[in-house]
Amino acid sequence: MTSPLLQKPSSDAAADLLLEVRGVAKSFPGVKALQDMHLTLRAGEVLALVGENGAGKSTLMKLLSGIYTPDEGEFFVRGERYLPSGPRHAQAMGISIIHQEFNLMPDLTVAQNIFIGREPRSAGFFTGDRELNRRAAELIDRLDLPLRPRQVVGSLTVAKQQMVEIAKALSFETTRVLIMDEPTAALNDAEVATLHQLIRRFVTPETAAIYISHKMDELKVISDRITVIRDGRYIDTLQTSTSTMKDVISRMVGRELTTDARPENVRTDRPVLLSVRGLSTKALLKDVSFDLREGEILGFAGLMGAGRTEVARAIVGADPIIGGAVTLRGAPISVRSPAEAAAHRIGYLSEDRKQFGLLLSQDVNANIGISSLAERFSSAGFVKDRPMKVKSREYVEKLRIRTPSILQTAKNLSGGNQQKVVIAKWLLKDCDVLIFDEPTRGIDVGVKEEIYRLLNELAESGKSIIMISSELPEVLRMSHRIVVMSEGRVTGELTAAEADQESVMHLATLRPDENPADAEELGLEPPPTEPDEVP
Amino acid sequence: MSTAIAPVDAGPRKSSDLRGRLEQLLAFAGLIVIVVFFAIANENFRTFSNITAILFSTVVIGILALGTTFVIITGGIDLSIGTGMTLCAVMSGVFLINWNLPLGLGLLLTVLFGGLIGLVNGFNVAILGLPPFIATLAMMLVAQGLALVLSNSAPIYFSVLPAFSEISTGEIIPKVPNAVLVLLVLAVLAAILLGRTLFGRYTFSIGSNEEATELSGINTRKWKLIIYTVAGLFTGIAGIMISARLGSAQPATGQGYELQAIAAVVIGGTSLTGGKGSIVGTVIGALIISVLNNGLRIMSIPQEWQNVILGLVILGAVYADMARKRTT
Amino acid sequence: MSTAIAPVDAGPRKSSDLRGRLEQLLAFAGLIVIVVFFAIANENFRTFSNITAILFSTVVIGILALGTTFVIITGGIDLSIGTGMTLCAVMSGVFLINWNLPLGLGLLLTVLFGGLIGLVNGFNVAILGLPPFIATLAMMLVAQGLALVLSNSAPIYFSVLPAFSEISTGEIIPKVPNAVLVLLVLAVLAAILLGRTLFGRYTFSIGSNEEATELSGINTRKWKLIIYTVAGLFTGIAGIMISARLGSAQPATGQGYELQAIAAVVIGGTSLTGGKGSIVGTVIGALIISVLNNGLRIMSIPQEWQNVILGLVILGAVYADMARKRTT
Amino acid sequence: SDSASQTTATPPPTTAAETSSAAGSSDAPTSSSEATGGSGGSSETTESSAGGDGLSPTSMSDDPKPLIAIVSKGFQHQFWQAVKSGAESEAAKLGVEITFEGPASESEVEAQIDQLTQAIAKKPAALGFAALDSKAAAPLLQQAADADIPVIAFDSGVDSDIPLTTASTDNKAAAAEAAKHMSELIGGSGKVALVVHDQTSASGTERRDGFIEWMEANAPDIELLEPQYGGGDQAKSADITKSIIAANPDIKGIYGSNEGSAIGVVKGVEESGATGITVIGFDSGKAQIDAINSGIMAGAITQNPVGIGEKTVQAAVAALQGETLPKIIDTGFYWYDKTNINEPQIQAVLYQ
Ligand SMILES: Nc1ncnc2c1ncn2[C@@H]1O[C@H](COP(=O)(O)OP(=O)(O)OP(=O)(O)O)[C@@H](O)[C@H]1O
Ligand SMILES: Nc1ncnc2c1ncn2[C@@H]1O[C@H](COP(=O)(O)OP(=O)(O)OP(=O)(O)O)[C@@H](O)[C@H]1O
Ligand SMILES: [Mg+2]
Ligand SMILES: [Mg+2]
Repeated sequence: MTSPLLQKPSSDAAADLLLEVRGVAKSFPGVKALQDMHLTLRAGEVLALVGENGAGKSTLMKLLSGIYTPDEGEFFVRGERYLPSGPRHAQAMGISIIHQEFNLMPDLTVAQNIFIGREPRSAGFFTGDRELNRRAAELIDRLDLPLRPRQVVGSLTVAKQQMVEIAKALSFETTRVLIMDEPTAALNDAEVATLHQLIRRFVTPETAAIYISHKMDELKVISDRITVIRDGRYIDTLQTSTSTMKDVISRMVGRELTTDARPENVRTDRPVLLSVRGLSTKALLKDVSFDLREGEILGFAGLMGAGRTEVARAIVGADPIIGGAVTLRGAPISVRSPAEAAAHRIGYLSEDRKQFGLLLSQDVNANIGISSLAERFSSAGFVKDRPMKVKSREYVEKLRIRTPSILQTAKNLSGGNQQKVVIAKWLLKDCDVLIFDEPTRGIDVGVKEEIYRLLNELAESGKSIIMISSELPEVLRMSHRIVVMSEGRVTGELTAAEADQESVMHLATLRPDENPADAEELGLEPPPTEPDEVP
Repeated sequence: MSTAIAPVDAGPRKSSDLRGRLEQLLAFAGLIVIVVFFAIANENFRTFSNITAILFSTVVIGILALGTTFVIITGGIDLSIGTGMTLCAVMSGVFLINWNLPLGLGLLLTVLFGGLIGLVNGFNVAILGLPPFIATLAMMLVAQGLALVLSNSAPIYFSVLPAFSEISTGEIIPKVPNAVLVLLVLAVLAAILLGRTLFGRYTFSIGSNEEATELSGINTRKWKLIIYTVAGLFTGIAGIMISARLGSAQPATGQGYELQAIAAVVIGGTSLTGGKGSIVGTVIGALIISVLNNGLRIMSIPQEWQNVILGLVILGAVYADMARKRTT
Repeated sequence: MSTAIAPVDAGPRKSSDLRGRLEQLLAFAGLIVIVVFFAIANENFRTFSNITAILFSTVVIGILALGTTFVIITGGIDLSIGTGMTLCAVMSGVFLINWNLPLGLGLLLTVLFGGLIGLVNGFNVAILGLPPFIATLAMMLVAQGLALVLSNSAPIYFSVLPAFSEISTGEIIPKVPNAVLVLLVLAVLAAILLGRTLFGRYTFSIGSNEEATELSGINTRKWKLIIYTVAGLFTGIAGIMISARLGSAQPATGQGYELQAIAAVVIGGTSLTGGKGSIVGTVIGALIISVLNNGLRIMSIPQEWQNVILGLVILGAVYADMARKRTT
Repeated sequence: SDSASQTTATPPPTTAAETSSAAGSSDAPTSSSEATGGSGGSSETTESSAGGDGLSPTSMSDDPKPLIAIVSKGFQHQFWQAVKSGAESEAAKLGVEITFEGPASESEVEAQIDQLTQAIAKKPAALGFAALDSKAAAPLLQQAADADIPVIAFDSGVDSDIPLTTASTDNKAAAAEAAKHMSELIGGSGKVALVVHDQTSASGTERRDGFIEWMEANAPDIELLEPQYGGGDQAKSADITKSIIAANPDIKGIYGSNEGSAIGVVKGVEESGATGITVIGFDSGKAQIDAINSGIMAGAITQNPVGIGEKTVQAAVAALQGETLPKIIDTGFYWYDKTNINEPQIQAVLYQ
């Protein structure tokens, strides 16, 4: 078929077209990541790019920045043919890309990361650190980000690292095209709003942005047009204003999706399985208490840095605690390591899949099996490979993990599929308490539903789940009860019936007035400077 | 491509298995090229007795390399294997000659002593959290000193115990020194350990991402302790093999063996950053080194040139292997 | 708000700088404890001449360690510095004695020759993509062989060139051998290079995340080439310093120096996995080793025990340093 | 550098005719005479005749030159290079081919065994061998004997009946000679230190023990410090020497047991700025000769490494001719100092 895009652009249209992708194809061993891909980006617009996990979105972005070279097809920038030789070339052409996987140097500071390769110099060879930090401070100030120039990036949370990436991309004066690959995967609603503001400020009649996301709600808010791809092929481009999300999703997954209703019944009749009392840590947590019942999904809501992750890590013994007690089925337990937690059948899925979740250099099979190897797939210390592989394949199918085989190296999977692998690992291990920290981060809508279904099934079968999520709709939809945290404390607990956006956000932004010192420690601005803008 | 869905599942699996095997076979390529070159260049090289001589000379380094493969796959390093081996050799002398223990018991204690060295390394690395380089460097120095102290700086001779030397130089299979069999058996054992057991799986996953492994509910400290201990057991066996070969425990040898063993492991394709490696590779790496040494000597290359050529050939072999992997 | 920006910005910076400096000062802790111990235990230790003797004995290892700090911060390793130094020493003999070049030119060529060794390492690592361990191990062997070949396996004496020895043993400052000054100057230079220049910044960046650095538009290959070359320049200087001290180029020494230099770097807190490290740390690491060696000898500890104690003290010092960092 | 030495079954040192005649100076191998029984008076004549005339160049011309594979205890160091050059020049003279190999240090017993294995695999006409540890080499020597390859031991004895002869010096006696001179030079009392190159190899232990034993027996007023080991590395030996001087400001004499140790001691004394310390070395080399000429070193013991190499090849060729060889060929050792260093017979055994 001849798409209008394939016609030679008229000179008028060429001025309008900032970026064009024509008939691009790219294969990896065993995978056709892209075939006959098309895309046009007009000046002054935000183009959303959506597709299921593994559809080829990130691959396209890597082609655009010259990290990969296309097997077929060509690119045009403002009507000129463009064959990127590398990131530097892309940048010179005015294209800035925030990749899905962070490209940060954890041992360098925020300022050093932002201006890497463009350091202000003195006497040619010496670094002008004063100037560097001044510029970084200026930029951070302008973008209103909760960062400090001299913070070491490796010590920042995922969300803040994402902000460093954003600051870096926006620090180029010459950027005409800003491409963001799932920039909000690690951000909560407030930060998403800030980012959208930044994007709106960035987009002028001369510039444009490509925005990749799995969060359907924000497409409506931020994009002008939506390009849908499926299985590496161009499917359609829709005007955001004239289409519904249903249209988008059905093109994405090629079928209609049904959504289950949110749970209504509070399971007060069930016995308490895990009880946490007065949990405190040196860094952040103060007197955190809550109960988790059998068969319950307990949501944890809060702003970034509220301490939800830290609660989870403390419970499984990944971080030391300085006070508090945890009881399991009424008996006090002392968990000093994740291995001990696993022995008590408590599992933790980390929010940071790259650092704490995946064995990147191992294959899918090894990643899915690692937690359950000892108790389910071994005898006398020997691994029973066959049943292990059968199970792996089963989960690959169930979660629709897009991979040529279970022996594919995890590193070569798309971001969303990596996340699915980590989830499969914990679904396979027979845990009584599962703590899922941002489980659907980077996962497409279709599979999200599948995961929700699996979580509900688990709960039905009597397992207890703690679900930490920065996506409020998800928390509201899935949880029987919701614990809300702010600055290391529990500020409230809501049942599914009581909870809505407003009530949760109110609790999440409640600030314990008596200790500004804590806020300082977290690198947050003191309370008065951050108005409660969300409700 | 689109022939059918049914074979798609079985097909790629089998073919990738086959490809994997082919790759392993091809990994021999560098080694085979070198062997063929020497075999053509010099008739004395291709005699049966010279082949066994090459294998024999691979034994000690090979055993050390086997054990340290596990450590390197975790992303660690073990510098103590060279002098640790020497200390174990001295201990075998202490057990068998000074204390006059029965052969079997003496051997067992020696191997366990090696395990103890490894355990201490493991404790320092896994429990105290010291960098493996420092922990094992310290052990290297300590073992070196203790070997001299415990032997009074003099070799301990096993002349009264001919059975001991038989472990290395005896020939259960005619014309093949037992040492070669020991290496073979240990290599098979190590391959099973690495490829088929939980121990092996956890070795890989610790090397791939220790924090993720820990958060997957695996007691990484415990396993690292075990991994270093296993490396120590191999050190103990190497100590026995070298003193059995020499008929004496030489308290001053050993330094430098660690580098050769690590080199064998790395030439064999195991990555020092962890997460990747194989026993077959390690054996090939060890063989490459000893074939080169042997061949260059047999060809009477002047000794000052031998190292130069050795270095260049190692570069070439590893580069060729990498280039091959890149193209497939 | 706007008025407050200046002090707010300056405030934390100063305090963190101060804390950083305090930390570095505390990193001396291990060293200071050791020094104080020996000073109390033995009065001969604390003489001025013994202090300069310690510094003097640190020079060669120290210079090698300085250069290799850069390589290690990138996550690499350089095993060729020991025999590379020897080869450079031989080359200084070839230039100054055999070819009879003027002193300045000879020295310059020697340093550049060291740079050439580093450049070849850098080429193998950065351009061919060989693992640094293999690339520099091969260079270690090649350099060892070439040193023998180029010197005809005999020392080259500098007796006819007393000015050459002055580089090391002369005393511009009375009672302080020039070698110590050379080390000092090089340490300051290296510290500036690492801390204040783009070169240093990219060294850290590559070690922290090479891919991300590359994606940030930095030519990591070029910089790695330069980094290994710089390490080679230090090797060349070390070659001059050792032959100036001995008054001859000894073609058979050098092996083992690389391990000592790397140990100094790692004891100084530089991580072998890259991204972290400091020149001050390296200097402290080198001093810890030579103070221990000197002190143990001064106290007439039997030599076989010296290594045992050396190993234990290194363990202790590094452990204490880590524990301190954990609590602060 | 590393150096010469000896093994467990040391043949008694002999005063071979050649030795005494070569060292015309009164300082020549004196101490060895007392230990000698008189085992090998005839040795010199036998072997020299064997070497000299046995092979006429014509007799060899059609065949490829016979190969004599020599495996020594070292390779890189000056002492072994001198042995090698002696062997090479003699081989050229006699029309044979040689290979010369040795491990990197004298502690690498296994590496030497590998080298010996490969030397035999080359099917040489004869084998020259200096054992780091004779017991370890025993099976290989048997293999050589079974293959009718004549074996000539050199530098130190091989504890076995297989070698036809041994060309060597007595390290212990040589070290005792050094001790005797040290005692004389410092007047029989005071502190003396030893910087030894190796604490396990035969050459290291014998040069240490020979020195200590003589002192204990003959110089009761001399206080010997704990020996320190510098691996023959000049820089390390220099650092050790400075530590010794710092710890013992009243030190009277220091003995360095091989070339590297001796030069290290010289450097250490120079760098520390101490005066009045008597330094005695071992082996030769330019730096030692310079140090003796300049007076920093009082004197040194040297063996005859070039001679060892020559005699080894001579003996091997003689064996190929089917001649009988004496059990021992003593290559002698010599005391040299400022007074006799320029005498031709001393110059003949020194290497630069
Ligand atoms: N380096 C690689 N080697 C092999 N396969 C790869 C590689 N990179 C990507 N792929 C494959 O290409 C396909 C497309 O991946 P891509 O990362 O572009 O997906 P995506 O649309 O960004 O998905 P997600 O939403 O999960 O991020 C996937 O099947 C992935 O496994
Ligand atoms: N500025 C900072 N520097 C270092 N560590 C920080 C900083 N801010 C937060 N942290 C760490 O982050 C954790 C607190 O945030 P945590 O991730 O637990 O919150 P969360 O509610 O899960 O938020 P998120 O949405 O970011 O996951 C603590 O471990 C804390 O030490
Ligand atoms: Mg993606
Ligand atoms: Mg979190």
